[in-house]
Amino acid sequence: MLSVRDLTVSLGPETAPVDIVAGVSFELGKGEILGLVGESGCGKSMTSLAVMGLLPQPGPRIRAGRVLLEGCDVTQLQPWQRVVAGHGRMAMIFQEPMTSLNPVRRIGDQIAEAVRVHDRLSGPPAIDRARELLEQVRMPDPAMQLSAYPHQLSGGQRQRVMIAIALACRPQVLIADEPTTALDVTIQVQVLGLLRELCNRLDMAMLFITHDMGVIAQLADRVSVMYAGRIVETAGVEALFGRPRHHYTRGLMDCMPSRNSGARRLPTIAGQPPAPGTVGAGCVFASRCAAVRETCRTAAPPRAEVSQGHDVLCAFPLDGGEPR
Amino acid sequence: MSRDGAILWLKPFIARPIALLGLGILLGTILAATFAPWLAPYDPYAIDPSIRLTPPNALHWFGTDQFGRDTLSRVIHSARMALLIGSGVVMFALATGVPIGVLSALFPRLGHLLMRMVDVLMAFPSLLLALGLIVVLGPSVANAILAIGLGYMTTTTRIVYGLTLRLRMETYVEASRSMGAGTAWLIGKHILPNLVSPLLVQASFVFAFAQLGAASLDFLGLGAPPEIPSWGNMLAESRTFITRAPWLLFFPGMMIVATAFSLNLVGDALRDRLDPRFRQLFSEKG
Amino acid sequence: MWSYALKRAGTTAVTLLAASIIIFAFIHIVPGDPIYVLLGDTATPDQIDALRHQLGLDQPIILQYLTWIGHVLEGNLGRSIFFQAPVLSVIADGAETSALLATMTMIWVTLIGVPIGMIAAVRHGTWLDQGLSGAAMLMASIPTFWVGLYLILIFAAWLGWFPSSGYPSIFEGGLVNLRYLVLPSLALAAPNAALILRLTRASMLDVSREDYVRTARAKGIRPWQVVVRHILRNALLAVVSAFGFTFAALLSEAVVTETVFALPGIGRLVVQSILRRDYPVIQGVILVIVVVYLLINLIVDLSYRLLDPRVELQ
Amino acid sequence: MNGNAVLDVRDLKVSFSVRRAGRKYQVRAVDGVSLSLAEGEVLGIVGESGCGKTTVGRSIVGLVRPDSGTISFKGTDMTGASLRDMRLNIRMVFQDPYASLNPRRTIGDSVAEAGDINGFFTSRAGRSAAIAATLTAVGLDPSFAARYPYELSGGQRQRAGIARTILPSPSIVIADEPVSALDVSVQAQVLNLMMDLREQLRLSMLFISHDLGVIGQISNRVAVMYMGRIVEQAATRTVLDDPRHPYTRSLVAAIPKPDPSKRILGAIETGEPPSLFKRPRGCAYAPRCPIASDRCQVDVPELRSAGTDGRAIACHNV
Amino acid sequence: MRCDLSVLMRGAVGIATALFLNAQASAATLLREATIGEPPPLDVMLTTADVASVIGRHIFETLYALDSTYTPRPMLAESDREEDGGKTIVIKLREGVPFHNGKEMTAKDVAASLTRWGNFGARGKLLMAAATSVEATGKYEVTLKLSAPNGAWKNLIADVNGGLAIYPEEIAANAGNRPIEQKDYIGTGPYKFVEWRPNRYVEVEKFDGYKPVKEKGDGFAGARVAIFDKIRFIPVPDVGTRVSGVQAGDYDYAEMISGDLYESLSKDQSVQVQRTNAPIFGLFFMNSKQGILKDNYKLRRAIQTALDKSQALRVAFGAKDLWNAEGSIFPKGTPWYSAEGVSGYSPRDPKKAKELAKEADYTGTPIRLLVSTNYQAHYDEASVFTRQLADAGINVQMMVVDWATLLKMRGQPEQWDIFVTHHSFSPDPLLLTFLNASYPGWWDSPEISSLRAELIKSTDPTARKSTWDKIQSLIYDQVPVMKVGDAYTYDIASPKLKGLNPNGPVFWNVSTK
Repeated sequence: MLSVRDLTVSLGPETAPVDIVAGVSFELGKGEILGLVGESGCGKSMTSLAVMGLLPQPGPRIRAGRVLLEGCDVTQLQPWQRVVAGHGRMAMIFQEPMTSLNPVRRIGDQIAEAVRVHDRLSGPPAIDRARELLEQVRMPDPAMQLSAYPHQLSGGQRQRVMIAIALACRPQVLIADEPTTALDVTIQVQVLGLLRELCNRLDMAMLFITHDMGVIAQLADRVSVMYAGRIVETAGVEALFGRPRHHYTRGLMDCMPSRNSGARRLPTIAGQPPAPGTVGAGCVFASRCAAVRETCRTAAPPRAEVSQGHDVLCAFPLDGGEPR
Repeated sequence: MSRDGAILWLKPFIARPIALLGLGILLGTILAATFAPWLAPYDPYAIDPSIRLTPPNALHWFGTDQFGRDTLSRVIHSARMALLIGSGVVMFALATGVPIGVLSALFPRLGHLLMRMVDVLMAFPSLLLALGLIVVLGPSVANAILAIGLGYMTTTTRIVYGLTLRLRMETYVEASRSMGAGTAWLIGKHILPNLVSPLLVQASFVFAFAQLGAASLDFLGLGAPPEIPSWGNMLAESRTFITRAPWLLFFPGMMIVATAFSLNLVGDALRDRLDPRFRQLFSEKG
Repeated sequence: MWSYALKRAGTTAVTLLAASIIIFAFIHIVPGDPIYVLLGDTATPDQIDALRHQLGLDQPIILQYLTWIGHVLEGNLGRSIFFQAPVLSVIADGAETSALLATMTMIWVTLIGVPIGMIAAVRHGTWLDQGLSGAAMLMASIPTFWVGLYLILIFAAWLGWFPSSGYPSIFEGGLVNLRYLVLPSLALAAPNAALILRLTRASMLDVSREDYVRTARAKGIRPWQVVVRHILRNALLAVVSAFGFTFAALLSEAVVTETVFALPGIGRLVVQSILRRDYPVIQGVILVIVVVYLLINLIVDLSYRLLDPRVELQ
Repeated sequence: MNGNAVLDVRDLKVSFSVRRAGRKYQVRAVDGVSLSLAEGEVLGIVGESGCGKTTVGRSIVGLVRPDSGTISFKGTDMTGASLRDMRLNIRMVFQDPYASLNPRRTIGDSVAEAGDINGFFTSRAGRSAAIAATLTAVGLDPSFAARYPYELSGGQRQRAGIARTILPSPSIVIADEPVSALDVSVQAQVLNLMMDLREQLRLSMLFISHDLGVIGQISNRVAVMYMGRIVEQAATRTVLDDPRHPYTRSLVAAIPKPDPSKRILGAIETGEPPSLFKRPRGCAYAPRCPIASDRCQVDVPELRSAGTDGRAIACHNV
Repeated sequence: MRCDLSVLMRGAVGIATALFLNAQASAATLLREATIGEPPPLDVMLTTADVASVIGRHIFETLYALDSTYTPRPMLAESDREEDGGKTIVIKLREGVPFHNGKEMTAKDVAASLTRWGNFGARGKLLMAAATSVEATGKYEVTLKLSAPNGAWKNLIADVNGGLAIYPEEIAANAGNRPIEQKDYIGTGPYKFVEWRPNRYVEVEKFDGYKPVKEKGDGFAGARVAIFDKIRFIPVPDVGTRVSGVQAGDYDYAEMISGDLYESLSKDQSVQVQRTNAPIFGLFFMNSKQGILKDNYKLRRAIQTALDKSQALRVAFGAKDLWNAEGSIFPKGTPWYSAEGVSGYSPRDPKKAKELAKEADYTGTPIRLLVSTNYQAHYDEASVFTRQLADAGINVQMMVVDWATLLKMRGQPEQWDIFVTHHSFSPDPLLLTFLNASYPGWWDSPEISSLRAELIKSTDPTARKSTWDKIQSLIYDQVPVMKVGDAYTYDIASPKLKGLNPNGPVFWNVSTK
């Protein structure tokens, strides 16, 4: 469905590029939910924007790699160009439902706008379709809300509208960039439930980006962990949470308070991620890794498939024997 | 300010050649004003009716005016008046606007009253306000500064008020308050230091527009006394000669434009330096 | 909405009242005396006293204010000492010129400022944008009267395309007389168009960085649709309020322009009345300008609220 | 409540006037909250955005003027008093490590600020030494004293923010979401630091957070707030393992557990969040509550003691 | 809504059409004159402002008018005779002269006008202070009785500027000291007042009932024939604008053009240059009432000795054709020309000035020079003199104010030591402002008092001339004023106009080629 290969996104001049996303590859199958997890600054949002063709101008650019949607290269195309080229079946929802909707236009118009492009409908049929989409995202009283303005809705409702807009694109792939981070937990659980249900029902693939391991565990089928612009581990969700093989993934899970509640002290990962552009030849995690060895600092680690569908970017992965 | 801070301030200028040009013109003006007696080829007051209204030539690069005075020398000496008026207006605007704005924001009741008064003053278009004041006080350099400054006092007050209201809500100010800091502490340690950079931006714009305001007053004969060389006075004196001697209007006018333009450029660059978005371009958000 | 409008109108009225006191107070501490101007150099003290009494200038100042403001409320701004005519009619005579000049200037400002600002924003970062922005900055740094003098020199004296000065009413010469206002309005428009240009550009750039613009792009609509439907409208909201401000500011900026072009507008009226110490006219003109200024601000404020649905209408 | 309470808040009410569309609304942010903090105890306050938990903390440090109620420190009422002396005893850690440090002041100046304001330092040398010691205590190198906030990472800033609250050492720290802006790995470091300091300095702490995981980690006791009121209060374990109030239940249930084998999505119903402008007449939670009865629509339930370990619940139906 | 719009559109088109048609309709001949500014009320009796009298003399007329040599000739008067050794003046009026309101002018109108002028007129006191009675002694005969003869009476009433304009009786009698209102702008002149639109224009229109005198037009005297149907006096304060306006054809005539443009305009095909034949002269008044210059004739002479007036004249007036460094108060060619004392006029001798100042015990105290910028020439002269005086060690401080402020300040003797103004050509010494002891400057030394009395009393031209010689000599001795020099103003006009008047802007007898 969606295949991303060696995607590299860079800032700065052509002559001395700073890679903020370095050689990211992943595959997304039909109806599959791939979680992309990482801490702030690891490049996960840039990856999603690059895949969607929405990198801000001027700013970062795709320096290398390809984005293939159903086998077609859409790497350098913006969404409208994809629509024109017939590869527009991809949509995206964002972190801040508050600011992601145009404050001076009605909900219905904003949905219908996407309907017009993707369904070639206009006038009342487009509005009908918009209402239908609001129903699909479980918006209470959808007919009324068509004429509402974003500020009249609650945060959860706004995110539902965002999802409706995304659905209007009839996407095969939905990219969700931290869509619930700004929401309260009780609302988050509703939105996450809705997203999973829609994926199932519409047979839609989803790339779900978050920093929250809990959310990933609840939602994803497969998980990729990102660190300093690279995917360091990819696995099925059960395998990843059951037997993390990368030291970073393991560290990340260990330091979650809810996993350790009541413990006297939380395990931590020492230090902080390297700034983009300061990465040397060795492993990006070397400076923080508890099990670092000399070769880690000098040679880039290989990507190793430690088990079926479980890749690790580490020269000395944790052994998979002991489940956590 | 630390050395790094100084580099940060210079960054927007280095990044933009046109801003550097502005800085250059500004420095040139300051130098001209400082060293006017040495730079000017002639006494700017020396009258010689026998060579009046000569076009630019090798002896008088900018020509001479109706008194036979050397225009170049007068243009150079006028830089003093430009800087005097500009800095005077800026100082007046800051000296009045900052206390009023800060206190208004910190003491809402007082602030309500003061800001209403500022509103009333703002209802007078600034040039009208300046004219009225000049007529009351009589034309002089000090009064021109006061009259133009009053218009910018209101805008400065508004800006300071808005900034202080925002600063007051800043977490570090709240943190300070939560530790028992008094008003004087808050103003001295938190609010004023953080007003410095936006006020620097405001000051450069005020400086720029004060040039234009002063020129207008001079032109209407209500600014600096006409015997003092200033670009506005030179324009006012020679406007009748526009067909006979167009160069007389050209050079002083160009100087006003250049000064105002350079200050605007500098202000613009500083504002971009302040604008967080400018820097956000270089740091990725999660 | 109506309650808000009423409230805003109320504060406007209070501001106006305060402004009227300032106007009155300012004018009456002016040195120089209309009597001298009126009677000329040879007036005797007796003549002066008699005329002063006759004009009510010998009464206590508070009484003069109350008399004045009372008449103002009745729509009577007094009589011009100089013209021997009602102030209102003197102002009305200048109002046509000033209003047309301001309108024409605003048309230039809009036609030049907004589209070019848009182009600069859309071509953000290119040499075209830098050129246009730099030119705008330069325009904003030029004194209007200087532009005016050179416009006269070039287009009136040398080329003869437009009249150099004056303005006969369109009610006397027809719309062709608008040609008298072309040069002055251009001179006046130059810095203001530059400011609007910069504002439009900045505002469009601000908006184009908004998340909802990204949302719109993600929908797959075309770039020009993104600009028109999502950026422009939101950006123009900010420009609209600047328009009101500019329009009102024009009335006073016109003081210099009207002087240069010898236009019979209220800007020049105020300068000349100051020179003649014609108190009633000065008071009247400033009051009228302040009223117009406040009214325009009120209208802009209210229309802004109508345009922006974030402010709930009740 | 408790005789040995260092902090005792009684029936605190705070409201704000909010302007909307030219109208003024009175919004009750805190509607009768009582709580007490024992010496050395960490009390967690948990709740979703807008529930008033931050306002409680801000009232205690004097940033917000309460409408009514009392706040006493070691038996002395502080409401409306001159607060100079109290200020060194009760200190606050703020959420945003980027906003809580003045960008124009050095870390050292920020850390020493409480002492500077209150005339704590007697000599320059003593001040420098105290700053260095405090920075070391929070795990920062003393050389950080001369740096500016923009030179620090988020975790370092929050350490500096904590350092500021422990020089000179207070009795009570109010921590308002101190780790929610931090990445997980950094969050753990900061939580560890806070736990260490609490022990070393024998601090009492009011820990405000929306994250039950974090609360569970650090606090002894938890108070759950909903729309300005405490709806349930008990020892931490009790609340997390056996929530009683229907709101607490849905809150606990909604936490995404980092365990793919325990998926809850679609299994729980949590209802729409309340509007601050339309407060229900009865129990504020009634419109979302699965077990609401008629009484709940009209009658506001009081917080009443339920059970042995100090548990209290405000619900008619449990 | 759509329907409303179309109605609106149609309305707009209608208005536009009407406006364009209107533009073509104005076929009557119109002369547009650019004046230096907005005039004060056109009550020419009260005001001495030139702007007002330029317009006023088209509307109002005087009993006598000055010809091109500035000799009074009968205008509304037919003839006159003096009785009682000059103490009684009997003036016979022309018959059948109508006012603009249709009424015929009679002796009653003249008597009422004379009375008002005597009481309130700007220059009325000069003659009428000595009047004992004014009577209409016939329908067309007025008799004025004086307590003492006045040799200058005819000159005093011949100019409309602050002078004896003849108003209808009821208007003159009722107006008092208040300027007459616009509806009362009724005179006997060849043009009648139409409307005044403030800051726009004053418009006058041909008076069909006008009765010219028989003599040929000469200066202001003689037959006045209105050829243009209408004249508009348009205030254009900026001189550059006035010039380019005439060049561009927006105005037909523009007053008071700056001297520096004279040469280029003289060569310019698109305009014709009209130089006046009577010079004006700049005056620096010394404060004789108070301050450092009071009775300090030596210091005053020191000041005058330091000056080179031709420099100032050149700066202020430009082209050599336009000025004349003339020490005689009255220009050459006039009966009052005198060479007495003129050696002190412009010596430019800083050394001698220094000595004189030293003798006068001058120690560098600042001398306050009050000057306005409204008249560029005043300011130019003051600037040059200040510089020249500085070279002679005399410390002059310019106080630059606007004209209105100057008028007020000059009345307060403590405010200034010297002030700058100018004087227009006057046909008789008695009309000179500095001979008036109540005029700011307040020159009233015993010497001038007696000479002045002599000048008034005497009616014999030769005796009066010799008195004037003594006065001019005294002026260079006591220096109550310093004359800067004679300056000829000039106007420009469209090359199409012919019949322009060298006495000043006057548009009767003016036509297009």
